Amino acid sequence: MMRTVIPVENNDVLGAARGFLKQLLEKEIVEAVLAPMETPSGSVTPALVADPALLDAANPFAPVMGLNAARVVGPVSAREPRGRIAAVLRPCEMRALVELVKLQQAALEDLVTIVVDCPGTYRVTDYDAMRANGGVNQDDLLAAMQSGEAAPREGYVFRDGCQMCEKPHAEGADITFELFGANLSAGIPLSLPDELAEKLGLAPADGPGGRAEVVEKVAAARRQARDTRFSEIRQRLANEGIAGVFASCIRCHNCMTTCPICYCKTCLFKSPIFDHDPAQYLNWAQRKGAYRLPADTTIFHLTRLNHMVLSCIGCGVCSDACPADLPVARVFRAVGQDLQALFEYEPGRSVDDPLPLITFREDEWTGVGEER
Amino acid sequence: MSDESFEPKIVAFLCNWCTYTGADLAGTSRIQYPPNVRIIRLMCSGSVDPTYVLKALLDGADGVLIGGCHPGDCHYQSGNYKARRRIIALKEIVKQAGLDEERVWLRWVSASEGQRFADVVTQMVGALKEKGPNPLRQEWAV
Amino acid sequence: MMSEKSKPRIGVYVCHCGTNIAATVDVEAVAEYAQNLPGVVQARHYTYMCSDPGQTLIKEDCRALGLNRVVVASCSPRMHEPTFRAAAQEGGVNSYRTEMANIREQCSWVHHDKEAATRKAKVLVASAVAKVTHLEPLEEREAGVHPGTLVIGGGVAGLSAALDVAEAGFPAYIVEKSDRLGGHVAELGHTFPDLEPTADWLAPLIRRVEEHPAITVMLDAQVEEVAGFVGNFEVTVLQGGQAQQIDVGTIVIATGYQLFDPSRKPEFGYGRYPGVLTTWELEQRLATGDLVVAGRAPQDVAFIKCVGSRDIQLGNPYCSRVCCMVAAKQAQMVRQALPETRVTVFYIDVRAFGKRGEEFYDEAREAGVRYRRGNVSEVYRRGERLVLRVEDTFLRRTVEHETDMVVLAVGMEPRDDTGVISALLKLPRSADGFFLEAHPKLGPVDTTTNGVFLAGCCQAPKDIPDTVAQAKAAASSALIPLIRGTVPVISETAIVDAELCAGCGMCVDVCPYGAPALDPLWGVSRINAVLCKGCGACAVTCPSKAICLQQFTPEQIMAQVDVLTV
Amino acid sequence: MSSDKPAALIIGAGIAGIQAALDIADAGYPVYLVEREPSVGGRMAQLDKTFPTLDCSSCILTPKMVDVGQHPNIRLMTYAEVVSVSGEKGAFRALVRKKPRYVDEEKCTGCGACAEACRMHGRIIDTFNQGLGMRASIYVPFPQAVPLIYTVDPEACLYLTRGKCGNTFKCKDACPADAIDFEQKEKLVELDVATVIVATGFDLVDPATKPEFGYGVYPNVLTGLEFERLSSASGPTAGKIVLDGKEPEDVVFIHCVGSRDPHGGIPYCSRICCMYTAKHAHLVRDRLPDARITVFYIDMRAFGKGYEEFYDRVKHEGVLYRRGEPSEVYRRGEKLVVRAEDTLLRRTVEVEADMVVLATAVVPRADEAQLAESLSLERSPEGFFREAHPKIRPVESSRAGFFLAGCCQGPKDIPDTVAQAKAAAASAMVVLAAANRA
Amino acid sequence: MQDIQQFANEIGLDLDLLACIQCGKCSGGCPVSITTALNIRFLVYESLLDALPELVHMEELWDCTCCFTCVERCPKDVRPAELIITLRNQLVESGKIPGTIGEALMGIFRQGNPLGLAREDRALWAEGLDVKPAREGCDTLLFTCCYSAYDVQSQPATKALVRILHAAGVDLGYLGTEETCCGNEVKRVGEKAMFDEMLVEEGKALLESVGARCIVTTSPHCYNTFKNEYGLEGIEVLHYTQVLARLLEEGQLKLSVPVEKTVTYHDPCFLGKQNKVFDEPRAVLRAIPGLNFVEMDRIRERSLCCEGGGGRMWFEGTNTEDRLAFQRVQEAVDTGAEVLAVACPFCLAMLADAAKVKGLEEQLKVMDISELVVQALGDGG
Repeated sequence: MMRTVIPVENNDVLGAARGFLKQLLEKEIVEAVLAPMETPSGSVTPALVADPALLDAANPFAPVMGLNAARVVGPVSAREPRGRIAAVLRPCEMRALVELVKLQQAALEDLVTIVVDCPGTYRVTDYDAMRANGGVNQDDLLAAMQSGEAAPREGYVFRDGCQMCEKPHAEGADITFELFGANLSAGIPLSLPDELAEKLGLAPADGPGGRAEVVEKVAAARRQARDTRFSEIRQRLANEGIAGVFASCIRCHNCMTTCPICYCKTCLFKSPIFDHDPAQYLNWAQRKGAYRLPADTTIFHLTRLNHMVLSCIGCGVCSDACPADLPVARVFRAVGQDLQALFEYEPGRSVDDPLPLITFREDEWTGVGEER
Repeated sequence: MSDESFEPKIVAFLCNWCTYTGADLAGTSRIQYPPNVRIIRLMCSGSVDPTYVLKALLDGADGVLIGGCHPGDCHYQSGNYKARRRIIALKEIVKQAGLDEERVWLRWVSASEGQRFADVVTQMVGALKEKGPNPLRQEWAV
Repeated sequence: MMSEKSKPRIGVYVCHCGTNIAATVDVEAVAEYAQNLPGVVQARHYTYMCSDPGQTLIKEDCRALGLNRVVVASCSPRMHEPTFRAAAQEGGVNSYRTEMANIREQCSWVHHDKEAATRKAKVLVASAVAKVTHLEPLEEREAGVHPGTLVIGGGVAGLSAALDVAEAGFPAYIVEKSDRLGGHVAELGHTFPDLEPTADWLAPLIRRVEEHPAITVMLDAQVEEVAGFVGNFEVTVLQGGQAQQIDVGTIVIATGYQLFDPSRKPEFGYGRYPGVLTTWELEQRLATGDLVVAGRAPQDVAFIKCVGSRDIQLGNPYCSRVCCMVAAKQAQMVRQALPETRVTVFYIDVRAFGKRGEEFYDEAREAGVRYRRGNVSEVYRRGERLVLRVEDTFLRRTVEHETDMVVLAVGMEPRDDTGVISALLKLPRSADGFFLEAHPKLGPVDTTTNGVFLAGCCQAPKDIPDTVAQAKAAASSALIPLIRGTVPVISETAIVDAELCAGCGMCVDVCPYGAPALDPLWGVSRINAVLCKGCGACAVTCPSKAICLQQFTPEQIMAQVDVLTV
Repeated sequence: MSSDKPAALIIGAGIAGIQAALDIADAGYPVYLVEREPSVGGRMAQLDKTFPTLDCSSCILTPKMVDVGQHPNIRLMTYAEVVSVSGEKGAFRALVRKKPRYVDEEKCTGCGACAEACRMHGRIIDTFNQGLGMRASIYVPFPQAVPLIYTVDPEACLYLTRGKCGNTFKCKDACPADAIDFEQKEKLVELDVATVIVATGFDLVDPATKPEFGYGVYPNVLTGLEFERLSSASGPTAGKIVLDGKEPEDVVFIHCVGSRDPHGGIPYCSRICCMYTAKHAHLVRDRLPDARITVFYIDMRAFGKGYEEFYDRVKHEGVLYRRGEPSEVYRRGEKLVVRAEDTLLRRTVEVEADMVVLATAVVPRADEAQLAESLSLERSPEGFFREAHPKIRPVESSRAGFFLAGCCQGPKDIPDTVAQAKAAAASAMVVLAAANRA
Repeated sequence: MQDIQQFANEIGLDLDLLACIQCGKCSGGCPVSITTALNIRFLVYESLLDALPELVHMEELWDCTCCFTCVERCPKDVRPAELIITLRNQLVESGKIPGTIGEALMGIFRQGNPLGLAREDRALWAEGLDVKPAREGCDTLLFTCCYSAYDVQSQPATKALVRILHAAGVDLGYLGTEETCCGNEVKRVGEKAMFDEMLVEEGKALLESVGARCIVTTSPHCYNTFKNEYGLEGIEVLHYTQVLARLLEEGQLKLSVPVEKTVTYHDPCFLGKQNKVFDEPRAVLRAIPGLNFVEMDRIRERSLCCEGGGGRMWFEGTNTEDRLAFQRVQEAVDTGAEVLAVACPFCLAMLADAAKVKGLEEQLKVMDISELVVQALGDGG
């Protein structure tokens, strides 16, 4: 890996980044770039861009997250034949991508991953409101990367997932945009493989030091915020039980639909297994006196926990998508924290870490099951 | 706390080769144990889907017993090792979700351990009586 | 939703099993209860459902009432599932649409309380009905067979089994750990109950094996790995550091036993007094004619029986079956060799049960061998001689019996490497440590692993006639698939619904047999049914349940759970 | 039954014959299974539980009986006897006499209407139940019989013995299938077979040859087999251990009745009595928890897998084992008295009993000598068929191509019988395979 | 039979009469079976038959030394000696016990020792030895057998042991006059109630209150009951020979002065057979420079009982002519040993007395192992 700096002129950080992406196409390093693009109406959405000219609309720094882009990397990368693609991702999206690769829903073979340090993002609704009402403070956020004190625009908050994200920094990608600790008006520091640098004509250059410290500062604050949320949600789970916490769930499955890890074609809970006979509902109602509908809400969440929580990378889009405003991400992240610790598993870290539930060691938990 | 008249209901998922056979052996040996356990035969403890366990708990089973071969004895080589991880994960989730993970028991009982099977059931019934009924049995909003 | 055609029409059959069930469970009430369960068309009870009239009852109902599913509430499915599946099939119901409620082993035999047992039996029947409602028909399947049998162990058991297989025209491979054939028996000079020199019959047996064109003998060899299944085992044998693969259809385990080490019974002073021998050591001495102890022929020889057998404290509660006769043989031979020597056998019970066994015991006494009833407690020295301290329970007196030679009739134990073979072939062991037969009477040489059979003392102690008979029995079981040329393979395999499969490949990772693989074109999992052993590991791993194990689908099991939690 | 392959003949359809037949048939060879009784099952069908696991005999046996009845490669010939076998290994010709059942095997449905109607219903001693119950002249030996076809007992039928049964055949009138046929005659059938397995089983010594035990004098002195029927759920008392309507308080078992007794009985050990007595003692304890149970023994021979453990278990259930062979049984008031020296006490004792069970010796079948002659088989001195070599050829008989299975070669318990039957099957398969190649 | 079995279970014994197959292994190994009328196999049989004679007439019940050879060897795990303990308990309940045993029990009840000597005098042996009172806190608590404390024949061994432990730098404390009989024999003569309710209940609290890491006993009898029957929490119980062997191995105890003697060793039943401590006493003797260690024939699991256990210290037995100790000292002499080493105050008393009666005193000195070790200490002692 080589460290280098992309020059920034006239304080146009975005322009410099767009220029870099264009180079990838122009130098035929990739055939298309998957990047957040500003639509003519001003919204931001991922798009697969083949024409370098259109990359003028790309915005790798747009502080908004409607979906986890790992979900859209899958379809364009998973199977052959496929093109060579560069994908611009947030750190949480990169982690999700790693998990999806393990689940064979995406492949890294012909993919150049570009991950950008993330100061935090707004919900789509907030982002749109901000645009209509004085603009998004994207430049302020970029400027604040140096100190790590990026703050949302007054009157707005970052997404709940971002507020408790302790891994906002880019890592594990082919190309990392290392914004934390950098004075971006002086250039964008990045790391990339030597052969890519050579093709792009980039020479090694040391960026500013101190990224690690800034990242740690941001992460520490996030951890604090996270832990507060975790202890609060754990308390609620203990008191109300999961059924209580999810009492107002309407079983719309939005959390599952937006979850980058939930990769099933058809969810078990939409299959005939949970399509009960009418008489069965009556039977249950008679058995318990009453029966909550839609049915199987609690077991849906518990099973989803069971299926994916070890791989939960904490992007938090599930909460954003919930029409009932349930603390889905908090629950999943809190439960995930314990489970991941139990199996010493860090989702998104490396494609070489096996998924915990399809492997085992003979010499672990040897006392379990042998109790006399 | 314990209610003398309370008879816990235990749903047991037993592997065909070891624990189910062990339960049969308890029978052929006429070893007595409490009638609270209702057995579902599966081929391997490694095929006990956590969803089954969750369903049993949410439906109001007072206990769920998962029985398999001792480590190293799995008829399918490693099903029980995988089951061990899966059930440990499940119990953690159950606990975190505010349910009672102590109602879920994983026990290795071999085909020759009829007495152990009876002992496990006896112990489990005792422990569940101590705990009292599964509150979810009466809970309609799950 | 159920189509009209497969709409359940269930027959429920509650067995009394004589009084085995009926004495504890109110079978009539159970049948009455079953009659009202959803989908049940007919519920009956009968003394013995497994009997011909019982089965006829089921078959006739199937036809007359147009049943499409059958539930039998009786014993364990491990006992009679094949019986009732066949009966249903004959009645026109797909055999896989039968389900058993185990109300004997898991109900009537383990509960005294009649009310509770009846209640439980009802629930178990309801659970079976719930499951059978969701069962789908399956077809019987067969697989080809590698013609040949692997015999592990080259003792008398292994030799006998191999010879039968070979004589019937199939290759047999004997894998023997040591450098010679014949096992323990080759170390015996003579055999009871006729004092025949062992070599007279063993040498021709070995020669026949060695010269048989269909038998391959591999000495100094051991089985390293066994893959595959009945009819299609792939065995890796290690011989002289070289691994080679043998494909066979069946396997006979004839690994034998090891002798009890009497130093675990310190009271006998074995290893401390040169005059204390094991029966094995005396056998060697008798062969060479060297019976001298401490420089002279013994004037008194005493045998101690049950050394390492019938001993709960040692963890060997079982009888070793041969020691009584071994002692009777050696006692007679000592009398023959040294007519002036007093020979005494100390015993608890004389177990002379085999053909000509009692007569042989009679002959020993006629030959002047004294039998005294008492379990010797201790051996110590007095001057040049040894003293046995023992209560003669007929005299009701503890005596000190002075002697010159003490012979310990050591019992048999499972070999130390029983665990290795057990792990290799997934064979369970019984409480005594020997291999566990599938059923002591239904299948005394079968194991829980199809196609693997037991011969000789690896299953339990045995004398030579019983060992040979059992070895030939194992050969019979081993020959059946070879002669047929096909073996039935399980139908209850995993299947994939390609519509649901997202191609994550976790099933491929968890399957120990390599049955699932991702289709490179479609990116979905496919299962090679021949390789699938039906464990269900893939199904439980698949989050969308695109894979299901037939006969154990989520619908079926959740329907059971639903009933059982009521 | 496929006819293009060489066939095996098996004489006797007890557990040994059944097991051998199933093995050979499973391998694809045709089997003729000839049984002289109206049903297959043999002695094992008469047993209640089996030691040491206590699984019920019916539960193990009846499915195998059903299997031989239905197996496509097995031709069952019940109520038939082998008259002679000529030829040699690979090419035998057997002559089989099929006795008339006086019931058409094709028509009979086993409904039992005939037996209900029979004038002798409830008046004929039920031999299957060891005389502890009664049946009709037309009968099936037990309800689970295979085939379930009724048979007229020629020695009990009024018509067959007296030539007249009232003015009308009650049975014939009752039969809805019109199956009863008094015109049936004995039939001789010739069979070509490559090999023969002899599995004719055993008899039990007549305890009257040991008059000191008072068998036949005192109704509460039983044989072990009678006890089996008494404790069997399908027996005459439906499994209740009662004599004359009363539950015994004191039960005494006596080992080695006839066995190990060259003087008055047989010189050899019958091999199974120690364990079946232990099982009986357990069954008494199970049904009558307060009974006092004493077993008199000489040597406790618990040698098989799990047997010593079973003996340990029975002792723990409070069965008293006393060493000494009783010398005499006599009456004192309401009770019987068993007189024996308890050799561990060194004292002669009198033990009171309400029921005495004799573990009678296993002996060769009464017609073993005759069978040996007609089949040209040699016998050992004690009368059982002689094996070619006790150690390496335990199932080969003295005649090439003939093999021995089960107790016709010597006493054996069920596991050993099944193993030996399979061994005989293996030897037979070797012959069949050779004949098939030829 | 059921009565006896039930009674045995009620008093916490694992006796299993029904398991018995009358093989005679117990009676064959019973050390007093030849010299007395006691036939334990037959007692079990009579119990099974409900044919026991009246217990008061069975004086031989008191011959049992509770060596537990029968228990160790019984193939069916009947635990025959526990039948005797059971029957003794029944006798005790009805007050029918030999007078000398009654006196010993009274002594324990009143003064905390079977000798009936004054409690205040229990610590007299320690005068001048500077043993720290346990109350001041100690790592190792020395527990002296009543005989080690009071019996003049045993006291030298006790003193020697203290010197050795001090020389090895062990932080040693003792209970002084607070020390009370361990009750091992009390339990075995059938005084279950006194053992449980008085000795264990009070003794356990007392021993645990010291806060020592380990307890070292002079007697195998105290060792046995503390280790196996008291249920002491967090305290290691050791016989002194185990401590010495450990100190020697770790180099904390150094023996430099040669003791030029031929020595043999007698295994105490409560240390050897019952607790499988065979090697440590031998290791200690072998570590003594100059000492020529020889073995008798009947050793370890086959050691002959001295007849001092199971209350026999307080009851002579029905055969005073053929005492096993006579046989034992002769066996020791036959090895050519000058010293018969013992590791138990009972063995010391029984064997020393036997040597005296048999006139072997000149040839054979009966000594405790600690008395030999202290000689090898040199100045350190």
